[in-house]
Amino acid sequence: MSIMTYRDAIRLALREEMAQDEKVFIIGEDVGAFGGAMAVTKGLYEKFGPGRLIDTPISESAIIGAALGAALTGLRPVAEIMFIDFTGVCMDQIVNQIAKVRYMLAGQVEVPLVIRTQGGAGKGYAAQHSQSLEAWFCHIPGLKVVMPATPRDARGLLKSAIREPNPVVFIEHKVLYNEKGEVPEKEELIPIGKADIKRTGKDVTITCHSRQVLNTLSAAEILSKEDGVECEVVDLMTVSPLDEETIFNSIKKTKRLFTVEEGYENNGIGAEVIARATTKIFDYFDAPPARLAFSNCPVPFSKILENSILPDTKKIVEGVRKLLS
Amino acid sequence: MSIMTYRDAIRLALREEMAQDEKVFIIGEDVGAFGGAMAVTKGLYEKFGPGRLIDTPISESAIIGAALGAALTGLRPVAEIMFIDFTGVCMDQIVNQIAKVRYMLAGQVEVPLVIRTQGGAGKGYAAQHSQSLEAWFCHIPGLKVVMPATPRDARGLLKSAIREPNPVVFIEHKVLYNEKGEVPEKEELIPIGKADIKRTGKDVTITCHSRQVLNTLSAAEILSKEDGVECEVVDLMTVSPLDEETIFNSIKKTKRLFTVEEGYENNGIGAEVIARATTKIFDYFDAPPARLAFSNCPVPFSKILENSILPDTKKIVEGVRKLLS
Amino acid sequence: MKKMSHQEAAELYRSMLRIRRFEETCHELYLSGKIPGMSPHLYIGEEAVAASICFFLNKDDYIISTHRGHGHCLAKGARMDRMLAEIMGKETGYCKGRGGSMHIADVTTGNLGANGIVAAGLPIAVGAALSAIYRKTNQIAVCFFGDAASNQGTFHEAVNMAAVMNLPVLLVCENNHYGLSTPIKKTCPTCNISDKAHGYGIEHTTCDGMDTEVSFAAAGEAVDYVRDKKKPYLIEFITYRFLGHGASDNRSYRTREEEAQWLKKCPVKNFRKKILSDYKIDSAKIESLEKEVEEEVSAGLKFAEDSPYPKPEEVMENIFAPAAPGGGQ
Amino acid sequence: MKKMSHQEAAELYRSMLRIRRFEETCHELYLSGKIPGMSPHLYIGEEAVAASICFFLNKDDYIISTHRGHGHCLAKGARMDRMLAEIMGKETGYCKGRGGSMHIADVTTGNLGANGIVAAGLPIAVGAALSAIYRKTNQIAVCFFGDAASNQGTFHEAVNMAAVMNLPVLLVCENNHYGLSTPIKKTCPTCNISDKAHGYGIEHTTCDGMDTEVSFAAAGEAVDYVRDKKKPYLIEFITYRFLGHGASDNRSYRTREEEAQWLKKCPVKNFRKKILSDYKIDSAKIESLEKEVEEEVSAGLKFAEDSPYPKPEEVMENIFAPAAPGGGQ
Ligand SMILES: Cc1ncc(C[n+]2csc(CCOP(=O)(O)OP(=O)(O)O)c2C)c(N)n1
Ligand SMILES: Cc1ncc(C[n+]2csc(CCOP(=O)(O)OP(=O)(O)O)c2C)c(N)n1
Ligand SMILES: [Mg+2]
Ligand SMILES: [Mg+2]
Repeated sequence: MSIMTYRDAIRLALREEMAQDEKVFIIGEDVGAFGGAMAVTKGLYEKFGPGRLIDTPISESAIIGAALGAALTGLRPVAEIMFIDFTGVCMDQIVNQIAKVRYMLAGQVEVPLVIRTQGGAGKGYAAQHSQSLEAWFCHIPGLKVVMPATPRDARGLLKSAIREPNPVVFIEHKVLYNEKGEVPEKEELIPIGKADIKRTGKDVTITCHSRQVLNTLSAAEILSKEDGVECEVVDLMTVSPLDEETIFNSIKKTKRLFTVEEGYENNGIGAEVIARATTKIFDYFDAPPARLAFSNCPVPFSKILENSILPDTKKIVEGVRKLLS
Repeated sequence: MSIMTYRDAIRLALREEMAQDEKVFIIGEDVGAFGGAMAVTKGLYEKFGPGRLIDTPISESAIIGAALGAALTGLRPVAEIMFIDFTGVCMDQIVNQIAKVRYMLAGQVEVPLVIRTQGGAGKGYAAQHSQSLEAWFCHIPGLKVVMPATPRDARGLLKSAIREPNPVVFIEHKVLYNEKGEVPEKEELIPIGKADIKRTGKDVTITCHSRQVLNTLSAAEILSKEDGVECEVVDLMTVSPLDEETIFNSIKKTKRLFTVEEGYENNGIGAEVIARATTKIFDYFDAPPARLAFSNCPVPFSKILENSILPDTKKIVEGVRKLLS
Repeated sequence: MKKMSHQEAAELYRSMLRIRRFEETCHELYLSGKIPGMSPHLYIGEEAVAASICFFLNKDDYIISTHRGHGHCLAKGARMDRMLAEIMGKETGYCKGRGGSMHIADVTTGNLGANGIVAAGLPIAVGAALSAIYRKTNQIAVCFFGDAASNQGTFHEAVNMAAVMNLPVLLVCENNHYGLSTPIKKTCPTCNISDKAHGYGIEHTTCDGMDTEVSFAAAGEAVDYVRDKKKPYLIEFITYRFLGHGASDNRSYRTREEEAQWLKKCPVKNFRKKILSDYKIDSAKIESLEKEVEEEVSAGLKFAEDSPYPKPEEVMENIFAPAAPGGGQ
Repeated sequence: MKKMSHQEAAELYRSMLRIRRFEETCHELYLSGKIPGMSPHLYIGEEAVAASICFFLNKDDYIISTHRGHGHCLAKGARMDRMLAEIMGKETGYCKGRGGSMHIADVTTGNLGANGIVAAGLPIAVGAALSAIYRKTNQIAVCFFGDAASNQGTFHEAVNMAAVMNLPVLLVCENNHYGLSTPIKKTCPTCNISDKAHGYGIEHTTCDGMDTEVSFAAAGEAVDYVRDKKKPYLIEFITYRFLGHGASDNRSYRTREEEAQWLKKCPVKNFRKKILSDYKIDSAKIESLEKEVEEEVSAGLKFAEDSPYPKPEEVMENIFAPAAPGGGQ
């Protein structure tokens, strides 16, 4: 094991996959010598050169479309969209082209393509640079949506994403880049489509993903110490397709469900998890499910406002207490 | 009352509002002399002229952006996007600009703007012309999303939408345009944000919207006749913000919830309705909620395939029977 | 100017005739209710474009097509029978009935897909061209698009990217003067799509798409340029769609006189005359070629009509490719 | 060429200096941790552009700004105090702390908003221009955008629409040679943004944005053209941002020598010299003007620092306007 940041772990996955498969390349804005707006690709240009780190104009539709064209013709592009908020300018390419082309052509093609982007609030970046739009992509058949919380998961999941024969929207979290954690020395592939139980517990199941996994783990610690409540923390890791089995097994055990996410509440990940669980394993529930999400409000700039509606450890603790009361 | 088609009722609303407020104008592709790809604006050009029916290039981002610029400066644009599927090329303008500008400017501006578009499957239009993407817009704070099922509702809701000081995504259904129904002679405004109980019943609440209201009503008829089951059909009409009060009151009475929609199942309207109801009025439920939606699959071209995964009367009847069994 | 041999002229005529007869067949099928869904967008009148361009392409060159895509698909080498089956929603179609007219493609002949979203194919073609460079092949990518598609932002981004990256992509604008009902003069300030190439600093030309010899020569030069120089090139064909945008379009936005003028320029009829006169191909040869095309149509029709519909229980197949450890491609 | 009066020269200098001093203040505030969130994108080096353009605008003319928007906001007439309060996330800011640097705007002086999405403002400006025509006013709309923004599809759609509809919109390109780290030569084939105007058939010019007199004259002509002809016009200013894209940008993508060359062209310093020499404004007058600006800065700072933060319980306000029967606007 070595200790490294989330950023470094992502870079490690990119470096490993680029080294082992020359069909893998990176395309996006400022990803080359500059190393990316989030400094994720830093150093890769020196190693792999401009042919495999392709700087583009500010043309997100062309970036995504070009990645699709390359994927259809034998390559394995990793396209970077600087902020998930910017997918608004290239949604058509993602959802009407990439997500559907294999189906529309009845399997004549494969689309091995990763869109790396980052989302999340908490840094005072205001309404157009702080969103968590994963629910949009989960709504669309044909896309897999992966959101790691730890350096180890980020590296293992990104490697799997790059090897997938299907399009993966890989969403990083801007607040996590400097978070450190253990990453195995040897190669590790973490499967897409599987959730990970980050803490076991018998009293309540908490589903979460990305940065909120960290908050949930802190909350679980507090609840254990202060309330004697044992939370089972299910890190969804892949938010689409959901790992129903792991989620359901946990709920069957704890009989309670609390969902946490950083996206807007309406039609979010929590809504889907709750709908699946209540429609399919209703009888296991001993209490109403509850959810915590970003309020249905654009992300305000001022920190005091942003924090007031952003899920955090305290709000999770309170929410779980209320659920259990 | 006069009998008219859904198409004519929408046109009536446009004509009435354009006549009573000269700030109202229409902008979009082929909306002028041609009368729109769905023939909705037919005849308006002759009455109001090219200044108020503005034909544009195939530039959806510019259409929506221009509508926003006009709304910010005192006009009340009604922008037409030919198919809801095409919002992929102008999502940024809708969700990052229109939906957020009032909030970002802390109320310095109002955005009285309607985006008229149409969605829905059932006509063999395949994967890029058959989607029901309302959930995308419901996910974004700052937008109201309205989806009428009948000519009367279409006219009354569109009139309210045009008078709203806020952006409204008004989604018509391509299969409904030729459906006929009664429309009052005199002006009627139907409030945005209110659901409508289209049939009362005591055994199960069915929430639905747009074309699926018609299928649900047929199913309710069959269930009443053949099973003696009385469904309460709640036409959501406004899918965001949801009319929780009406939905919850119905569930409190029937103790059962079945949701129907034509959008993809994941993170759809049903997910949100179920999540709200189970988190907030769990104890009223006598049976697990159930949902029926378009499967998580791109819309296939061949009718036999499309029909196999498109909600219809038969599937609603079966679903409700299963829920009640 | 690139000259045609007799052999080439006959081949080109066959390619154009195949498109014409295929489209006429679709039109009849649609009117008689045998094609479900949206009216197919027919290519009648524009045959010289696809036929000329594809004439110069290798099998492994890529094309990206549009909502008006039957002509491109055929010219690049697809079979009529499987295309008709697709358009009728049958399991034997190229897309097993999942795609239909608007998403028809035979990937084995290098067609990466038609598209229901105007201009969406352009960046995909740019990516295929990038891929050719990356993989060090000699392939080029061709993207067909309409005059009105050039007003979409995606067009701009794609052409600009191709230009700055020096990618071997041939941008083929089918300027038929209309985007649905809207005449080009209402949407393009200069009415000349290739003017737009100027800002990207790429080579471009505009040619008469109704004159088959002119189209052929221009297409040949364009393809050579892209392959040799490994640079983008924009070629605009001035053409006309003889029918409506779709079958229900009554063409209220243009006059019958205007149409009559263009019908006189029918590329199929005129080129037939030409090959009889200038290329001295004897009429027996032409007639036998025409008979072959007729036979292809009727065999295709029979194949499509006899084919089964897809099985509903297989509807969810091919959303995702099965993941193979180590990657699937 | 439009000539400046002494009075105008002094006014223009004040406008530029206000921007310079405001931005320097922001830079310090950010480095000392007093501005939360993303580093503001500063306008230092580009002052002549906003100052020249806005000089010729009426209060009721519209501007649409960018992520690098402080200069536009100030030049159009906003107050420093409320701007600083906004950037510090205070309730007294123009956007009550909801917007911050990237969404700053004072609507009362005609600023319809900065924007965090590159090129997103262009169609909005087109709509404001359309509205002016619709309402039969004499207003024009001005859209500022960067060199790199011209690679975004939205730019293309907006300019084309303005051109075909003949709308009074002035497209002001701030060509500072970079989009974040990427030099214009990697993203724009001709390196000249105004070349792109050609395809839209609109008038355009490129001018030296570091030379204040040149900028002033070009801006005046451009504004007059748009107002008189009711047509779009693209004006490109060749300029340079003296600092990084944001504060954390170490400018590894350009040399210190390149920067030194441009620093010599500092519009504020050079124009100060010019008004002393050519316009014979006496130095006492300039110094008093400079003192006024300093006072505006310090008063603004004090105002902003003393202002309260927003109240969390009001966070959900202003998502929607309250609906009034009969419509609200
Ligand atoms: C983004 C988008 N906007 C609108 C449409 C609807 N539409 C389909 S074809 C068409 C006209 C296209 O015109 P052109 O590009 O000139 O091609 P043509 O039909 O003339 O061959 C329109 C408006 C669409 N499919 N996609
Ligand atoms: C659609 C979109 N893509 C990318 C970004 C990230 N971004 C913000 S500013 C910028 C550079 C813009 O360059 P330019 O338009 O030349 O303006 P400048 O910063 O030089 O003033 C980039 C890439 C964004 N905000 N929006
Ligand atoms: Mg056309
Ligand atoms: Mg720049």
